[in-house]
Amino acid sequence: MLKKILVANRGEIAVRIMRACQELGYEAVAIYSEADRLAPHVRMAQEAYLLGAPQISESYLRGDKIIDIAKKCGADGIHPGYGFLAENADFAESVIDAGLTWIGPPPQAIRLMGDKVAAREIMGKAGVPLVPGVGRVGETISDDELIASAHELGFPLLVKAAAGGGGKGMRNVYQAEDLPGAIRAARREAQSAFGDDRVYIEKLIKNARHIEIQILGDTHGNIIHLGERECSIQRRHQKLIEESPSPVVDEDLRQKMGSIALKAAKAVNYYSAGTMEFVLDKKKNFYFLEMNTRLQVEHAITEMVTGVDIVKEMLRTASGRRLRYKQADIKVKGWAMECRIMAEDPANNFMPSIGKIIGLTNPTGPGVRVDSGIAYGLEITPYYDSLLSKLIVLGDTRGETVLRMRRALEEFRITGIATTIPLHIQLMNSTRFQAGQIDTNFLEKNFKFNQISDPELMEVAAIAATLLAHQRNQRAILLHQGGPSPWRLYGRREVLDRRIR
Amino acid sequence: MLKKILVANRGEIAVRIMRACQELGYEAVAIYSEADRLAPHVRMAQEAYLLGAPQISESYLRGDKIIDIAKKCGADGIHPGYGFLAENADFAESVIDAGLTWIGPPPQAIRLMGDKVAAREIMGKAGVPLVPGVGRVGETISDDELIASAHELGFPLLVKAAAGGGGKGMRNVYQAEDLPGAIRAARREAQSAFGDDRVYIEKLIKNARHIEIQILGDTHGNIIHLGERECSIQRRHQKLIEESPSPVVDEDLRQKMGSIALKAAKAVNYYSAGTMEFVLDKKKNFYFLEMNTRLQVEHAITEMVTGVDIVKEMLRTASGRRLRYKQADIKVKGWAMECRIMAEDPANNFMPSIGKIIGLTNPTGPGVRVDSGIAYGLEITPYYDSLLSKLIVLGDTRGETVLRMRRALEEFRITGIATTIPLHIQLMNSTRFQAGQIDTNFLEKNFKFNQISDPELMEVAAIAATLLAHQRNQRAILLHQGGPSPWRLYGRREVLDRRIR
Amino acid sequence: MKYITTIGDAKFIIDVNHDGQVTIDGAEINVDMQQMFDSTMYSVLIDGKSHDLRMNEGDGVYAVQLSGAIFEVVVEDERTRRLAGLKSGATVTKGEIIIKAPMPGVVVEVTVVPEQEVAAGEVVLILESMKMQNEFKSPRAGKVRAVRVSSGEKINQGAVMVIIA
Amino acid sequence: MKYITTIGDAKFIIDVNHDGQVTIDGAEINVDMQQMFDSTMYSVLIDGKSHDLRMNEGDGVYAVQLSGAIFEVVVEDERTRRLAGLKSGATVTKGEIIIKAPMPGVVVEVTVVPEQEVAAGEVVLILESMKMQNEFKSPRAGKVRAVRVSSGEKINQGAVMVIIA
Repeated sequence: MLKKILVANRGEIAVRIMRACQELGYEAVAIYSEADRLAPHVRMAQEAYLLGAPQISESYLRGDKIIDIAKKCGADGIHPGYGFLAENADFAESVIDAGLTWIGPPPQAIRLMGDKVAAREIMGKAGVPLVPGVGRVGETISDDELIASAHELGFPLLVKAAAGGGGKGMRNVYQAEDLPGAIRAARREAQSAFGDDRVYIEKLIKNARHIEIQILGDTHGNIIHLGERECSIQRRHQKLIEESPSPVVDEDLRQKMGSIALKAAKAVNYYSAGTMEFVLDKKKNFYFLEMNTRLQVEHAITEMVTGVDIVKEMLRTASGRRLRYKQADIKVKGWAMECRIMAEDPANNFMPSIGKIIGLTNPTGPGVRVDSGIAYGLEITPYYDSLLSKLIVLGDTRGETVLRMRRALEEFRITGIATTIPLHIQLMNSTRFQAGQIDTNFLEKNFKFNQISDPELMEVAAIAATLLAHQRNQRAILLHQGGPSPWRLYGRREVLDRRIR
Repeated sequence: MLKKILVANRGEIAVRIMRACQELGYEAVAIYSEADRLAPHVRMAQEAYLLGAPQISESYLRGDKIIDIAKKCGADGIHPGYGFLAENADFAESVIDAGLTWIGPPPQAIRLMGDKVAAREIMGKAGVPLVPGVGRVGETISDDELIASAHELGFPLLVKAAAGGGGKGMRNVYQAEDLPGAIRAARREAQSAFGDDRVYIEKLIKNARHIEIQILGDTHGNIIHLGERECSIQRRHQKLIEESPSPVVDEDLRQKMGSIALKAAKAVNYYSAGTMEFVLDKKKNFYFLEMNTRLQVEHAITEMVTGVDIVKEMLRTASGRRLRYKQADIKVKGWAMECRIMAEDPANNFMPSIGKIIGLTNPTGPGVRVDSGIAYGLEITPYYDSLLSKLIVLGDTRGETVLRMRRALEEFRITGIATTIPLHIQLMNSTRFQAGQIDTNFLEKNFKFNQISDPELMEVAAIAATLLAHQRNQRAILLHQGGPSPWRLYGRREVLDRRIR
Repeated sequence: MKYITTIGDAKFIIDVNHDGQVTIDGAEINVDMQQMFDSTMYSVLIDGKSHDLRMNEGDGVYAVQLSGAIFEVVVEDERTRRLAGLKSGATVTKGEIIIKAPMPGVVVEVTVVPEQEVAAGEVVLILESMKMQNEFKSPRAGKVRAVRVSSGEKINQGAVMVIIA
Repeated sequence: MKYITTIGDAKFIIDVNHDGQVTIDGAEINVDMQQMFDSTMYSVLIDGKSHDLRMNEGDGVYAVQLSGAIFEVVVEDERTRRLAGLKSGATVTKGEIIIKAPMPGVVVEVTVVPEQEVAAGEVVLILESMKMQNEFKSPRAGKVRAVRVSSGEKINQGAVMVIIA
């Protein structure tokens, strides 16, 4: 039985996992970098230990230090969250070798699925449909060879890093002349993100949707799927909005994709939580993309519609307990959607935004859940992923969910930094999005940010800005009139405060 | 069809109702007193109109002004929330006479049930079991007559105001000599709260639980119940914690109480939302207490376990639409609990607390809902009810719910004023509470606040206070050493800031 | 500097030296205390244990709230002890007691009259605020010196209501 | 005082007189604007309509965010117009463009060299921050005057990266 869990992560996912620990009566141990001393995961943990400097290479990627801390403080298990060390098979093995419980899938499955080219091969052998593509296990294919093969495959196509995930090291290529540059860019990004510049190419399925199946298994061979998630709203291969169920997946397709996903998982003797990602074309043919051998960012929407607490099941099954659910217990009820709230400025080409959070109101009320890694007064630093919070909403129908999401987004107030909240509000107002007519190109092809010209809103903005300018004018005039008086000192102080905060 | 709803209330319930409006695509109109200009209900509404001075007699009780505003701004319905004008039958009639939709039960039912003595008579005739008691419809009974009857009934007993509700004008009396004082106190409170000093007496059921049944009906004669809520955790007849289901109500008893409640509701041709309150004794006999002809504070826990959005159903049925549910659709799933977060100081005899909210973190995450009327920077004034927020939690089992509630309470941070959060945390840690061994005397008889002597916590408190005192000492010494230096100015500014905020 | 810190009957000797080293009852501990942005919250790490607490100081007493507990902590060093010695003539058991309104409200009832003898814990006044009636009790036995408010009166925060001598 | 307020092509004449009366394009309106505690949020009531908005000012441009829209609002009165007249020699189309790092990061690649001609919109540099690679483009055509950073270099917020003339 587990009693004390070290959560080898930060931000919203560390908070999420600690909540599950506390609700199961386990103690949670946080690790943190120098930049994260005041972060919520440190404050809510029962224990917290410093790793080192802010850079991830000095902190959250230091598997050796993390295992050392776990042993010293008497933790009996490590949950890696996602990112950082979550899909590092060597780390998982070191955890197990140190006599600790690894709260995740078998290291061998992580290793097999971690190389996307190898994963394609295994999945193909297991009878899982694949996107046509070119790659060879364990080998670097030269740029020239890739370019030659590309002409056989035909355009458009996708250059993908063999290692890693999370949308990094990927490039869409629509015409032959862009291919050499795309290969170079993908290699560069892959090298920087994963230390491995191997890439391969795949046919790009047009008008495709990104559909994935959540898997959950125990160490006794029981494994089930929890239905699908649609994650077609992406920007540069980064998911921004996810929903479950998908507007186009019916019960029949769900069961078909689910059983293929289970077949694939069984091919690598999988247990714990994991996800099979597929592309779904307009004719509802689906093709294996990759497997994520970890808890995913978007797991919460599946929790909302199935009632299964995926993190608690990971914790329970990690200590050898049996899954609490059978396939027949899993019923999708209602409609869940997630918006990822990022520290990025949608009005400025999604430039990352840093600074202090000087105001924060999380939306609440019926059907609203926020999984968040931020707090009032927290400094957002440039060292980590820009995901601040996940806004997750459940409604009876997709229509109710979209309205509820819009209402919750309007309530969500983060001041001090720029966020993607305005983008999400505009997406909820898009009639195409409302109609569920989305694919992975939607955000970049069928939607334009900030094309709002509602005359009433413009008038409000004009009035508000003018009044603020007027107020400042008046104050400036008074400040310049002479020596200090109590009133003027007060005014000056206020100005100062505003500038500082 | 409704399009624009005026919400004749403030605080968390106004916010709750506006969320439902927005999710149904209706516009919400707020009304506010001078004290509430910056309150969340004003900020989230589409329109907002000033009523007058902070005192409720000048603002939220001004039915005439409210109807006037509704007509002028083109609202087509009024939702009264709870408290204020919600159970004022004259106001309901005026709304209807003004050609507006009253989003609540029939005025006649409000009137009949508003007089508790009259309600007892109607319920008795309809075959609903009553607590033995003494009272006469429409008449004042003299103190002497009440005292004489008391000896027939026997002690302990309860003196209750004939008018009003919400636990006001009620006194428990355990021995004859306390009766005259209790009658006087109850009359005084009733006169001040309801302008009516009539009281009656009822036998006090020992070790009783407060169990209530939620009712929901439409104008076509369809009426259903949504199971029970247990509200035994009370202080001075004010509910502090509610849960659904009750730890002692089984399916059999639920159906029995439910059908009695429906019988009672039909006796007054009820529709919209309402609640039948009962006491349940140790032998599981139950007796009618009173009917609340309005939405209740604790409605949200019923929403969590049944999946029915009570406020949306009120809005839908008010415009003549049929109830979306039949009795057979209602299934209780999971366990919900609510803690009322009040601006009261549990360490100081629950003295109301006022001041500015200088820090606010609402708990979030799986299974947590907060219905709140406060915001960062808001001034809590002495004019209104002390309810700040409702923390509502859903879990699979009562055990999970209690653990989740404790976790959420630990995350809940309100600074600037005192709140009941520490009381709730201590209650969640009480083994008797955890075991569900509660009755309406629990809080006052079987639980003692702040008897914590955990040596580790005390050591932490001692260290923290000492370090803060030390820091202040050091700063004071430096401040007294002489002329300003940059460091010292900084220190001085910090001290100033802290005092102001 | 050495402090004598008490919570009720419990007493802790806490030493904070110039390098920031801290000992409690002689045992050295590793403490990292950080004030949060809203100024009354603190994050405290003590030998790796993480505590999030709320702390307010008033009249020299630190009210510390953590994990649902509220502790009243008194911190004394040499200097504060000396000050306490000087002030001791004005403690509750001897001087006048001024009962002030902790918030604006309406006086519901004054249950005492001037010159009346009151027992410790006896109700002297009922004030309504936030829709609640709050009883104010005499903290010790004494005689009512003055009554400054009357029933039905609206009063401001800080208003003197009753004085007991 | 009279203001000429513009959002893109839309122009509003807004007059605020000494009594706080406000007219927009000649029509009188009833406005109540309140700054919230976190200082960049405002609650605005205009003829009863309630708007909750966020507003930041930078370089004389007010960024107003409401209902998911972000508007860049320019407010001019007589005085600011005069100032604008004085400053107009230094606009983007003529002077040097200094591309600074908006946040600390690692330079992934510098895609230009000094003296190179660049087109408007041409990528000059890629900076990695928050695990993302961000491209910096030249806002107009010109010649690279200086490159102050190199690939792999860690730079601080505000560091000058590239200057275009």
